[in-house]
Amino acid sequence: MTVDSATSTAPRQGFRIDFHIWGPVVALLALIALGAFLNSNFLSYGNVTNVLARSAFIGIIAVGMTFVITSGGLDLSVGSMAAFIAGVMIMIMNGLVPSMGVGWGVILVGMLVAIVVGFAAGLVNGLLITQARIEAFIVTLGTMGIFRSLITWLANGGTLSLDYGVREVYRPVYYDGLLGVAWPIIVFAAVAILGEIIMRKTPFGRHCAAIGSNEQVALYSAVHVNRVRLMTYILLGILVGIATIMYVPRLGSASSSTGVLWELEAIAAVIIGGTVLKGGFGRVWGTVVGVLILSLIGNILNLANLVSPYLNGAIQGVIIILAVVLQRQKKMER
Amino acid sequence: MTVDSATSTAPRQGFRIDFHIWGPVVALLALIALGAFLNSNFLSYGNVTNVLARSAFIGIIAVGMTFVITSGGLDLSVGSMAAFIAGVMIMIMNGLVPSMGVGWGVILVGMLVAIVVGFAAGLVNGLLITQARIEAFIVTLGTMGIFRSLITWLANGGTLSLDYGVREVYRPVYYDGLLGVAWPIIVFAAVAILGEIIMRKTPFGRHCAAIGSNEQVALYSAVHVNRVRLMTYILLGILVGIATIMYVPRLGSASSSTGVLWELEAIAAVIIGGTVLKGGFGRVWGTVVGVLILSLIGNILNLANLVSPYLNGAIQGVIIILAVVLQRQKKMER
Amino acid sequence: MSALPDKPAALEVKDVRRSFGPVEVLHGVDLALHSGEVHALIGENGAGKSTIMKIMAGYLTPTSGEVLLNGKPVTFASSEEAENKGVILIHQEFNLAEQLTVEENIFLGRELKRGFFLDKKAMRAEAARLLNELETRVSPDARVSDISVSDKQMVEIAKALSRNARVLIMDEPTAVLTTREAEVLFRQIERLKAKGTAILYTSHKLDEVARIADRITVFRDGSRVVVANTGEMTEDQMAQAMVGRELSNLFPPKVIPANAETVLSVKDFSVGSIVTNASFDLKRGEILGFAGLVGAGRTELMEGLIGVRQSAGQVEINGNPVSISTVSDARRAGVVYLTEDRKGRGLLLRKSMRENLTLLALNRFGRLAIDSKGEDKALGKAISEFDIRAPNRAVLVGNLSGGNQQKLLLAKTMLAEPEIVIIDEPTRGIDIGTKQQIYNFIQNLAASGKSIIMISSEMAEVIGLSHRVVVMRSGRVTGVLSGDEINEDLIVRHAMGLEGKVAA
Amino acid sequence: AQDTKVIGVSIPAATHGWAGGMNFHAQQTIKALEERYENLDFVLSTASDPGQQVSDIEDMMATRNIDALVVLPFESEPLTGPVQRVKEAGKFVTVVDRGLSQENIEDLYVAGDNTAFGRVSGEFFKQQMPNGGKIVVLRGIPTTIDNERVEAFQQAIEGSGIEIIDMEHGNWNRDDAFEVMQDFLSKHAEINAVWASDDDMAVGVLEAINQANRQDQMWVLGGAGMKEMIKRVMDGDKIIPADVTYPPAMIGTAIELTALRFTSSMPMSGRFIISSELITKDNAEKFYYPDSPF
Ligand SMILES: Nc1ncnc2c1ncn2[C@@H]1O[C@H](COP(=O)(O)OP(=O)(O)OP(=O)(O)O)[C@@H](O)[C@H]1O
Ligand SMILES: Nc1ncnc2c1ncn2[C@@H]1O[C@H](COP(=O)(O)OP(=O)(O)OP(=O)(O)O)[C@@H](O)[C@H]1O
Ligand SMILES: [Mg+2]
Ligand SMILES: [Mg+2]
Repeated sequence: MTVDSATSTAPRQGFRIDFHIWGPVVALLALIALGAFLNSNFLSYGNVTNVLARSAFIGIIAVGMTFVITSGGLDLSVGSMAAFIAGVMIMIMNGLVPSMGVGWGVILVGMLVAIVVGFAAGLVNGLLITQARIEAFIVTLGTMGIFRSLITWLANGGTLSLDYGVREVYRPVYYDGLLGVAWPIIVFAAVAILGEIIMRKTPFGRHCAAIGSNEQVALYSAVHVNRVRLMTYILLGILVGIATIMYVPRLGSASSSTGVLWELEAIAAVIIGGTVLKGGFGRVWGTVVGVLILSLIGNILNLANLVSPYLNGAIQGVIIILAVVLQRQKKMER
Repeated sequence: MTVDSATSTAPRQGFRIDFHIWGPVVALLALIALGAFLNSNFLSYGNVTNVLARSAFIGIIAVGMTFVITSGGLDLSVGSMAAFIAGVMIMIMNGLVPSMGVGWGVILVGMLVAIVVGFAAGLVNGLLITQARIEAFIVTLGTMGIFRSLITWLANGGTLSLDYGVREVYRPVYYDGLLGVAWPIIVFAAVAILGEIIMRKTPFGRHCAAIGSNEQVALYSAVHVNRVRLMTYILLGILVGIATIMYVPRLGSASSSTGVLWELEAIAAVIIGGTVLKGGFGRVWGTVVGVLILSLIGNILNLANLVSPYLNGAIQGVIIILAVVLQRQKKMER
Repeated sequence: MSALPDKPAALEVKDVRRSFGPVEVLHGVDLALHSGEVHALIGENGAGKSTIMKIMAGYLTPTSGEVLLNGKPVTFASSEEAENKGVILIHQEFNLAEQLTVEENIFLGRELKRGFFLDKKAMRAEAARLLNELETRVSPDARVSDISVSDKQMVEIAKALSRNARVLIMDEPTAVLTTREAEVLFRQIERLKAKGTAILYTSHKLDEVARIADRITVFRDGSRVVVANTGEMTEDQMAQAMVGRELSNLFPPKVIPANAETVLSVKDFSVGSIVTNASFDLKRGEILGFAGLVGAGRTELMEGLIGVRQSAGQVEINGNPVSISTVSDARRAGVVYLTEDRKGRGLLLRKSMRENLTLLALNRFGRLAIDSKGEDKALGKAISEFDIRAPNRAVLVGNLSGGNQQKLLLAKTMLAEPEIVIIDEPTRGIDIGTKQQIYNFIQNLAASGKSIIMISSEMAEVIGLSHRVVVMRSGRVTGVLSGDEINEDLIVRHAMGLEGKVAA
Repeated sequence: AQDTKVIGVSIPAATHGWAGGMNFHAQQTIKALEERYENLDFVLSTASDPGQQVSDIEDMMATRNIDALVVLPFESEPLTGPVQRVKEAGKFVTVVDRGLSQENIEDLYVAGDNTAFGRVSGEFFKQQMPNGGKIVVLRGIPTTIDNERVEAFQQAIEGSGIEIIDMEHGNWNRDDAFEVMQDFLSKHAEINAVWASDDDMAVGVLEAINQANRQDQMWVLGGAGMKEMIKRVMDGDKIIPADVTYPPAMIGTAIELTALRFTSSMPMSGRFIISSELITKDNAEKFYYPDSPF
């Protein structure tokens, strides 16, 4: 697969639309058109806000995942990690209420905890992968089980709920916004823009792509392969923490079913966006488009009336495949 | 990742145990020792039969997955595919009972159906990957949703059950055996041995590794890249069919929860066994060891009383990581 | 020989054009190969040699024009079809699956079978026989990723020989071979020629061409400029036809610095089990050649020095002990290394020239954000300074011609502005015109006070350029030559270990 | 001493709220009983799919020498055979909640009543909306249980003029329910009530309604008796007028009854069906256990 696409990106080939680049965008536009056609409320402020805000969690995580995948890695643990972080955050905030009282103080501590725990979780993944040199798939499959178990255990099998008072103070972080734009959307946009800049404009982004392309070449070119790789996992961990900060005020709870399959969704978004699964090439804006495509599919399925809701998954599957058909790899030039 | 491991297999380096090769075996032996230590019944005929027989489903699938991964592919759809095949098989067998009566005739038709549907499902995956040239991750993520949806729809959200009479006739296929060895074990062993032979002794196996190692080189060396790749998916589909043939008599039913996460388990087994996730190198015997390791972890967790069953997943995760630590990639010899 | 038989050419192309995107790189070329002849194709880097060879062997289709096999027009749908008709190409770039063994690579796509199964015994025996014939000692069971560059080339050759060619096309087969290995190859070529095989062959080593070719075709900028029988052209004339100007004095005059201080001092340096107790000094403004047979451990020594291999020993730079454990430590200490393995360790083939050029020296283009304007400027400078010929700036490096990749690699290394440059095989695959430019460049670099270590398997290069020469054998330094001692005889004697005993 | 009896307990893992509560009660009961009776040992295993549950039961038989099995089948069909084999081996079998697909295998059957759950819910809707109205329904994970509940619900509201204008799976999950409800609210200008059919889903549904500021336009009926919901019923919250029980504690009852078989001379057998009850403001106190995790 890597071979074919190599010959295909010869630029300035004429005025045809380069589907390899614009495929995801075309797919997204098609979905939007479909949604608008199926339901007149689709483009309403309310629905657009809903879709964008709920994309934020996966979106923030997927931006981090883009870096991990670009540098040739993978992280299956993010969904469980989010659940675990949410659990720890809620427990600590609840624990602090008696001493600190209800207010932003507690919430800020909670946010800090989320980021620190995310950092630590990413560090653990990253160290196991770079220092113990275990295949990323296995490490993160393992930590996925571990985080999931820990949250189940912390919640005693049930649900951890945030203290009611704190919740009321914290709620606006999900539901309110600035100038009519909800906070999760703002944060997602900020993360995405920053991610895009880091990927394209900084040595770090360049190094990620170099490592994913050819680790040896990177090594011989004075790239700190292990350090950069470790940093991608830490970055992802921190972003999972940020995603969790936006998630907790939404329902104010965490349980063993929080974040299930987020990892798959995040990875799918990254790849739909055009990042190469085997590493070497990544684009954050593509990931954002991928996330929106996935969210829209769910939204459209809910807005439209299908023969049977049992078939939602099938339609979802078909659309995912179709979305990528557009940017499929060209046949090798001969 | 591939780079490091490449330099490490310099052959005949002395008399040290080469953990890169024997790591999984050592991990398996350690688990067996642990099991025997925890419970005296662990090595009993009954328990050994149970563990081996229940490994058979994932095992048979994982053997096929080894070929797919070795040639640089991936298949996330196998779990859903198994559920779908089981559903179709049961519906057809139930449908035939009125006309054909209860007996081996119906069951043989059912088996044939399983293999044909498996073949077709693999063909669909393979064609989308090789002909439409869509990333394997996306294709099989899509078909995973599609198969899962279809079984849910076929079962009307509930469970499809095999006709009671047929079930009674069919049951021995899982529960009986030959000379005290249960049929699933025999079939698994046969598939594994055949797989190992195909991987090591036939051009097909070699071509898989070549394609996974460098597609262009394979193409230039007159390897029919697309055909071989397509065949790996078809082979996997057929093996999923065979696994389903062994699975249906065990539970006699299929539902939307059948085969959930089998794909992850199969892929994990393949990688624990030492096959390289990015392709180029695969070993079937390693996969068998990987499958046994995963089954044993579950079995051992049932042997002992843990602090909390909520922590099962954590222990599982730790053991999976530990099992692979042994064969971790050496640092480049410098 | 020059009286060509009436028999149609074994393989011929007529008026072939080929474009990549909007750029045409072959402008209607003709070329005929006859059975039993060795035909050399020469030309500058990027002249289109590899492209025409790929077209002849079915790897690329011509945009227009025809290919004739034994006088009959053919269109090869794939390289496999060409191969089935006896047309085999040995690629300029390695075409081996790294994770597979030597034997697996040799027989890839053509496995010998017994019934359904692989006949491993027969394949191993045959592989061993082929390698033996090529006097290559690598084991058929070795993984390709573990063997040296020149061994890989021999494996490629063995792979081609196993295919029973009627037309054998070789794209710079000797670029990574030493003289001795090249001799082995030439003997094989003679043998095949006697059997009636038609051989097309490129090389930038013109002495080789003069020696073994029967006829010569010269390409310039995608067109054929000369066809001649070998006797009709001198090496100088060949060079002139290629480059379009006269080439005098390949090597610039040596300017040996007097009483320069030592900038690098290496003592008792060992790398793994490959290099043992190597010691040498490098002076400011000096070009220090490293000679030795393949496998002498020169590459490993340098890789140890720059921290990509584990090493032990003392290294002093400007009199201060340094400890270098990563490439960026080395860069910070002013030492950079240009690898001999362009494809595996040098360049990202699927990235553009710009990203490749600045990767090593990225810290010079802004810590926080990359200054892409600066990068573009640097690329412009590199393109003109190193005469890199690319269809456009955005081309993927993997699509550059081999020689131009090498130039880019050189530019990349120099961009780090090192005080000490270690160059491993600097002119591998580079045309004679550019070689001269590179030699001048190296000489100027030294003259400006930088210090250079040059590993080369081309004796002429070592002799013509080096101020002093370190000779290695089996991981040990066997001699350091200077002045008049720098001659082929002494170097070879040290490299073979004949002189070492005396010196010790 | 007396010889020790081993009771195996096999239940689905805590993958959603109700199952979590059930896991909690199972562990609590086991802890209490182990303290109370020296000669009783328990083996608890939780499964994440039917296949694993069968494996767990096989393991209990092969390696733990259980004398009795308490099983809450993940699904009825696949567990029927394996549980039957346990019975045939002469063990005491208690089946909880989900009946096996063949009768008379188990010695003891303790269960909720999914049909009643749907019916009670439906009847409440009928009573609340005598003149009919438009409702949306959130369904659970596609399973037989969910089918039984929804069918009973639909039967109960038949002919009442209540129209189900939309129905979608929220998978007994708060997040999924939240998103589905958000979309229902975008799609339908008029919704008079929501059958969330589960208290976890009700949590998500309520958030979505709050966000859309349509609290005054509809009310929500959950189910299963989560303490937070019961509290709101008790407090007379308009939007949560009632709840319907489906107590996860039934597993505890089942384990205790099974234990009695070995600790007393009582002949234990029979069927205990714990019907679903409607919780309203009037009787909510009775169902409120603030210490339970669910
Ligand atoms: N796939 C491709 N896409 C775009 N340009 C290409 C491609 N392959 C070759 N070219 C261009 O065609 C020209 C001729 O390249 P070719 O490899 O034939 O040169 P060459 O004569 O073999 O040079 P060298 O001596 O350096 O190997 C070069 O400018 C090269 O960049
Ligand atoms: N990755 C590796 N693993 C094991 N052995 C290696 C590896 N790379 C090189 N070697 C061995 O180390 C020795 C020296 O290698 P190398 O051929 O690079 O030496 P050199 O003097 O640089 O020769 P050259 O002229 O080919 O550059 C050889 O015996 C070679 O086979
Ligand atoms: Mg070339
Ligand atoms: Mg070398």
